[in-house]
Amino acid sequence: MAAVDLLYFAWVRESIGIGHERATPPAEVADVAGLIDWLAARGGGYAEALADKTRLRAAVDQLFVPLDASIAGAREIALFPPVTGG
Amino acid sequence: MAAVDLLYFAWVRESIGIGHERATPPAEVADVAGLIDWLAARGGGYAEALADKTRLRAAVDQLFVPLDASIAGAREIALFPPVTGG
Amino acid sequence: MIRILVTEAAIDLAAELEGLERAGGGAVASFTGLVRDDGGVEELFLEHYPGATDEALAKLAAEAENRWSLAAATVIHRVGAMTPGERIVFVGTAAAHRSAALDACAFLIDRLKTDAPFWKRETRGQDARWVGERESDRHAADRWKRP
Amino acid sequence: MIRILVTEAAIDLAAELEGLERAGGGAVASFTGLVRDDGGVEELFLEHYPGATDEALAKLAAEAENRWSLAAATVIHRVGAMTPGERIVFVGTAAAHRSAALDACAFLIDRLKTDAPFWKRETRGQDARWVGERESDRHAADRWKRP
Repeated sequence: MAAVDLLYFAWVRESIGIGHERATPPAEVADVAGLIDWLAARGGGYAEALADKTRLRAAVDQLFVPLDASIAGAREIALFPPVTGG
Repeated sequence: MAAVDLLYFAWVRESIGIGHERATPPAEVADVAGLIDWLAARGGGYAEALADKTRLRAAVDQLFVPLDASIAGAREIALFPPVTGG
Repeated sequence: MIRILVTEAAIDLAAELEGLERAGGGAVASFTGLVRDDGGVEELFLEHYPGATDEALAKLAAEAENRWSLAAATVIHRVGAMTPGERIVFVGTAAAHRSAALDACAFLIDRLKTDAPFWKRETRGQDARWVGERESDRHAADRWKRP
Repeated sequence: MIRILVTEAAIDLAAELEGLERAGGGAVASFTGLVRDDGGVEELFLEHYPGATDEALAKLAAEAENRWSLAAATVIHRVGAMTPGERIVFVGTAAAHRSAALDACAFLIDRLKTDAPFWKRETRGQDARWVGERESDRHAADRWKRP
């Protein structure tokens, strides 16, 4: 697939060490969960932040989606913990 | 019974023409409904204001009561339309 | 901390809310009722039962404070003559949790409508008329009754 | 009339409420959330998802406006660093009927808690920790789902 903007928030951002990067996932990465596994395989802060998917939420092109949502054609994917505003 | 303070509010007050008076109902007037009938029998604004009991509410010694509440020992009885504050 | 006020003076919203915020609950809810124009109303006159009003409002506030463990509750009702746009009534609550503050606020305004001795008279030109009871207000108040 | 604001500046409660009052509904409800001390919190930091926050709040406000026929809805959320006692969030609604204003206000704050991309980090001394999801918030948001 094409290059995509990846955004990280809260402790996901802190563990990974950056809030934004561009990446080009391999074609076999089809959904958000697959993207998470692909990023976690980088090890280090990625592995630490992304090990437990039950603690993660995602947005594709700024819409909240479940982790089995397709990322085909996505321009921006955000990974973060459950929201705690208000 | 002893003399009692009678208070009237809103259109009950306007029809009767006064907001406060002291009166001594006869012994056979036992409840609020009886008091209303006794006052209505005075005619004029009293009759006009007090003819339809479904439009009236009452308080005895500043507590809202149904019209069949006793007035024995009451010091202050108020007659008024349903409240419309807020 | 309960604050009850029946007054002819304008309601100072900012001051009242800051008082509630200082109570330390973390969650503050408020309701403000304003005089409506409603087909050309020029004046709204609020009559009340002076001896009984404060007590009726204090009783409602105490019930709310108790039922929702409030940090603070404020109920203010204007009396006398007002014009459209003015604040008639203010209810504010402070609590540790938002649902307590919100529910208690709704309870207070719903019950005030049926339990506190106030009467409204609207004046449109030469026509002055007393506002009638609203069935919907009784239903709103009833939903707070507990089994 | 919908007003959405995500800001590092303090929330001016009086100005916001006056704006809602001018919308002409007659009934104005508000909810304010404050930073709580909660066992020695010195700083609360609010992070958000800049591209998505405004839209998430505007979507909720439009849903509320539509569902309750609101005259106005305002949602303001602070971001950045705050200290206990400061206002984090303000939700205000104006409507012709009090139940619409009150219900829409409760809806907005309940749904904001689960649907808007904000994250809280509390600092106590040397210890900074991200606040965890609250199960009760999900239940509160769920009650607004319609069949």
